[in-house]
Amino acid sequence: MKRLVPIAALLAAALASPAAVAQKKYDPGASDTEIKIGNTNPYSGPASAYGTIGKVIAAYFKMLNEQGGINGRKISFISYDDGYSPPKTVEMARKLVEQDQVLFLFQTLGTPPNTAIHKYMNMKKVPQLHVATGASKWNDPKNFPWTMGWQPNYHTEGEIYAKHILQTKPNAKIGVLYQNDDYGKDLLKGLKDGLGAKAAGMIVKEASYEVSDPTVDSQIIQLQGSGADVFVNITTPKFAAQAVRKVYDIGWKPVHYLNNVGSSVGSVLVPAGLEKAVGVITTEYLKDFTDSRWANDPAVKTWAAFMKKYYPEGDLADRSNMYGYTAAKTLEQVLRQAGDNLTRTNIIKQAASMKGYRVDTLLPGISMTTSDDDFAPIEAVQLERFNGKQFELFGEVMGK
Amino acid sequence: MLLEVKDLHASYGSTRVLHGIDLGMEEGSITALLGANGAGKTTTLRALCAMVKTTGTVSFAGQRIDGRATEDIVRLGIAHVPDGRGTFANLTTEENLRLGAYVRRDRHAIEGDLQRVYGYFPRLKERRAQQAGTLSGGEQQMLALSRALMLRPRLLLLDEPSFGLAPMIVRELFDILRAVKQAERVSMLLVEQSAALALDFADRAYLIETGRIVLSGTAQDIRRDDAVRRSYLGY
Amino acid sequence: MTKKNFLVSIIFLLVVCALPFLVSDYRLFQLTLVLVYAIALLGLNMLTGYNGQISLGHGAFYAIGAYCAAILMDKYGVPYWATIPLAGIVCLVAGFLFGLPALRLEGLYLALATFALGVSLPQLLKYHHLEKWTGGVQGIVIAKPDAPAVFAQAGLPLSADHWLYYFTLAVTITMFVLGRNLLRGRVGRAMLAIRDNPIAAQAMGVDNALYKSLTFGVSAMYTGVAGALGAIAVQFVAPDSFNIFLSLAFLVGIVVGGLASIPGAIYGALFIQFVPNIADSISKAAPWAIFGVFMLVFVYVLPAGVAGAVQMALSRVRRNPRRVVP
Amino acid sequence: MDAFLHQVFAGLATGGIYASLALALVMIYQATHLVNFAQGEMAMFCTYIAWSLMNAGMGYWPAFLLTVAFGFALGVAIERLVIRPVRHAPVLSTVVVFIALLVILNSVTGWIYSYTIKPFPSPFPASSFLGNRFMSPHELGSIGITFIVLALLYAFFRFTPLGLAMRAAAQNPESSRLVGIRVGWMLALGWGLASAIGAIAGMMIAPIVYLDPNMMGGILLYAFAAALLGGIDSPGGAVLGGFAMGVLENLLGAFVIGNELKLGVALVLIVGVLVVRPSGFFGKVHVTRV
Repeated sequence: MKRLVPIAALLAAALASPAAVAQKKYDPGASDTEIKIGNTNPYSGPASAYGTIGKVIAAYFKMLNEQGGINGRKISFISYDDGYSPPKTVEMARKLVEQDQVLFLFQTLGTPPNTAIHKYMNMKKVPQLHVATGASKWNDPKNFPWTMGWQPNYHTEGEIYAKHILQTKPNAKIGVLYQNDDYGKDLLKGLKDGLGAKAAGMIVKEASYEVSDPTVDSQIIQLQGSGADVFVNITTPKFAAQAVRKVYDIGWKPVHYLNNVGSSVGSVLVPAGLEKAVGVITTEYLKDFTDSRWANDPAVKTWAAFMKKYYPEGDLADRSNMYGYTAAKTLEQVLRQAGDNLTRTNIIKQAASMKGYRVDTLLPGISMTTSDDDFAPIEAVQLERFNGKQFELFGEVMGK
Repeated sequence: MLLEVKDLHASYGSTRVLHGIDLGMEEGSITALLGANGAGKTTTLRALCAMVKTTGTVSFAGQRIDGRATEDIVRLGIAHVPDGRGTFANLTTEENLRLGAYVRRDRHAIEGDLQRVYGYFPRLKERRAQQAGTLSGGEQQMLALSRALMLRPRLLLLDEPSFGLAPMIVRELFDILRAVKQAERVSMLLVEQSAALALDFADRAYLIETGRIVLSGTAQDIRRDDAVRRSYLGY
Repeated sequence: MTKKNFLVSIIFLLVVCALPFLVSDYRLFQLTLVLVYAIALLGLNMLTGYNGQISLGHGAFYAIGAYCAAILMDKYGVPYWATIPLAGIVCLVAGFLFGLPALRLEGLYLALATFALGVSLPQLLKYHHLEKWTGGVQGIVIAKPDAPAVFAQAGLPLSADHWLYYFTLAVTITMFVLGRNLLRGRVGRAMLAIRDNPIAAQAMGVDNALYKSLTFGVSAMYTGVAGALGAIAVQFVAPDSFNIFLSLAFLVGIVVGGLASIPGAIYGALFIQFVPNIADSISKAAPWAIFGVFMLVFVYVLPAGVAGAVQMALSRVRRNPRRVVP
Repeated sequence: MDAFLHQVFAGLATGGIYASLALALVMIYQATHLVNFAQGEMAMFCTYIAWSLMNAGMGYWPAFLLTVAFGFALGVAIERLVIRPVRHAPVLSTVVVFIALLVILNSVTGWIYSYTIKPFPSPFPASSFLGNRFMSPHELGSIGITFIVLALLYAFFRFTPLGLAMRAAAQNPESSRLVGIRVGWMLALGWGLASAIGAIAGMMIAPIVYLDPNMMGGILLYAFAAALLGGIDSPGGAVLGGFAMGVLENLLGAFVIGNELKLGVALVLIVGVLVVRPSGFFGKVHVTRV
């Protein structure tokens, strides 16, 4: 009897697919001609570097609308600036939900801003879809059924580095440099959980830095001084480039794990000096435009063409633009799956029934899978090593 | 006629202080401007240097100067020793003096003038590297006068040099002013409260009351005038 | 308070009380934030406008107040209304203690000391030894209070937003009335005297040191109370909510609103709450730049701040040109 | 011991960064008696101009000189167009104008040049005699340039009549007019020089921290502290203050209280120093007769 249940589930899923639902059902924010989608993004303030994500998503929907929208409905993407300040995020989210009456929020950016509206969105039963943050707490369907993450979370990334260190260098002495905020500490916690009981013994030195520090040179020297022979580098692009350069300049030769956020070839390794980054290991799930390996990859070419046409002032070397584009394509799939049943419950249901869906800008072998108790679309990443010119994949896809 | 003032009005914001005064000075003359407190003596000097809003005409050595900025008027050779002495407190005494010669083209002559001024006021030489703010009232008055002399002015405007000084210091100051009068061939417009002091120094005088010139003439005529004697000379 | 003034403030009060039923909940939330900022700006105005001590770090006291409320509610289950006075007292003490060393600092040096406080406090909140209380980088999520049952029985069901608005309104009114009496009375005159001529004030028997540190304490108390109210309204506190730009926004608020003026705090609060939204609606390219341009325009057009302009307009209307507070 | 030396030299390197910007802050203070919050963003903006010139093919030194000239012009323009209109308003209005300038320059630069970091060339050859194990040639070279600028500045204020006039104009505008100084233009000159020094500082800092719109954000605070620590009206004091800040911050971070509280403790020390010596170590104590 046990074998039958999964087949039944499969049949039900098939039935629930678009073809079966004939009549149109709408929630506020959806109509025959329009789907209203809300977003908050830091266009101003200290995190305005990430403002480009909101802009590239808006450009993608502009293209989508020119191509006839989704099932004949135009996307109206309403995005507000919250300056990465939680009180302003709450205000803007309430304006989107209560005044603009959007169908759902999409790619709201930053862990503190999203935490501020976490309870509110679930109380209002409005989906907080594919939040643009890597914290691990967004994958909690039991308590927060209306909130869903998207990118691989920092905690998993930390675990993967720990797993690889244990496999390759079991008695390593690890030095960690991390940014003193939720992103930095989440990844560090993942590393420690991955190392398990051996964490205390293996990690010889942890050095944190503030975004307002001019350089991380002092921290790098402290880590070298601690005798570490493995360096886990949890930094954002500017500090990643400084760290890669300083490690090379002071003649320290650890096994260098550089986190995904700061591992773009064009905007981190080039400024640091490619020869100084040889041997750096990172995890990746997106194709990096600035990595020559993807030079003539069709998906990357279409992305570049899209950027030139719809978002010309966007910087092709900025990873955020590939990130936003891929997230927008994911949402397009969810909306197509929802068809004419544009209720908020159905949107979440469709988002939570991804079966190995692939966007072509994801690395080969990486796909999105979600279910009723797994609200983390992308959980697999690929380990890569930099050979002085480009990253080379090695080992198999890690994670779910 | 070195200085000619016709129908000069001046006001601070909306309150009018000078109500159309007329004034004239020949080259080389020493003229005193007498009057009680608040009569408009200081305002007159400030009006000449465009430090206050004015209407009416002021001409110096034949040129109209009433529309010009203070800095340009100074360049014509008019030096002003302001009330309160205008000392640059945080600069040294010598720096104050060098500023006096800021606009002069003949840079080489400045060193010579510096020594000449130290000649008049040896005390300033002792204090040359000291912060001007720490000088005594008398010393700051000497500094203000010396700074004005560093410009080698054609007309020297003196605003109550005796203000706040002990009588002995005032006598010393006026003796030096007499020496300057001979040596420098400079005309002076002296604003003073103590009429006696001013009248025996100047050769001509004007009396101003509530913003109007009420009396003018040679120093002797003014001293003999009964009204002046009673209200300003006190005998 | 002339009879006419009294009438005007009564009408103003009625309008303000009726608001919840005229506007949407979202707009009400914005107005609640305006009230919160108004209290903080009144506090800063006391210190900088009335007493002349420039503070570039008042966001720190706002944060201390917010964290007091959040920790008391989250860890010790203190009812929300009780956290307001407690936060006020904590900040009064914090302000007074910070005021003491500040006594020896004038103008720029005090500005730097407070700027340093404003910059280093968020880092302190993330310190791992304090994580047990402050929740470290994750911050603290707190519940929004519901309207007390008595209203529901009285047949007047108030939503949480309505109740929060009225609660904040009540606190704001008490703080403003207290402030007005303080500033209009002897203490206010002493503060102004210290600002305009500290040496003369001292010569006339004003104990500068005591007044200056007391002003610092009271100003911090006001800002702390505002922080507590803000935390309850937003239901979340995190180090990122209190960065240095919050302190700079407060300074912009009192200057644009009008220095040394009580209504100025309200105008300033409206400015820092709504102008960024307007800037955002104008363009996504560089909304911060537009906010900057708004700041420049307000400072040029209204050198004495909005309150100064209103006072000038009123006095011209009443034809008795009252002294415009600088 | 080696680690200690490393930290001290790294501290001198970052200290050099603070010192160069602190010099610009002191310069603007001497001309205007105000500390300009937007000084960092002005320096950053000028550095982007240099980057654009070099991107368009211009050599390093021509671009360097052109940028310094641009910086001077920018400073004069800001004084004439933005600062003069508020010269009669209360002092805090000017502080708000500075904040507005900071926000505008940061946001506009981010919009034009995007936020991805850009490498910035260094005038010093990579492996010259200057470099040693502890400091890169550029770090040593930029400290050298900072001292050259300091010397020029010292000479300018000490020996040129223009420098003396500028100090006089800032202190006593009315008396300055009475000796013929065009006070308005002195302010513009002060802003121009400060902005030019800022541009030099920017071009020295960018190769170390990489060029991005938020490059100067954190540095401004330390430069502000360095200037006041050394004495806000003494260029030499500001430079020494900068180095003290850099070394102090590193040693505290590495050996005493760890990196988490480095910022807070460094600043508490500053306030402590100021409480003891309100006008900084080398600042002239101003005696005013009441």
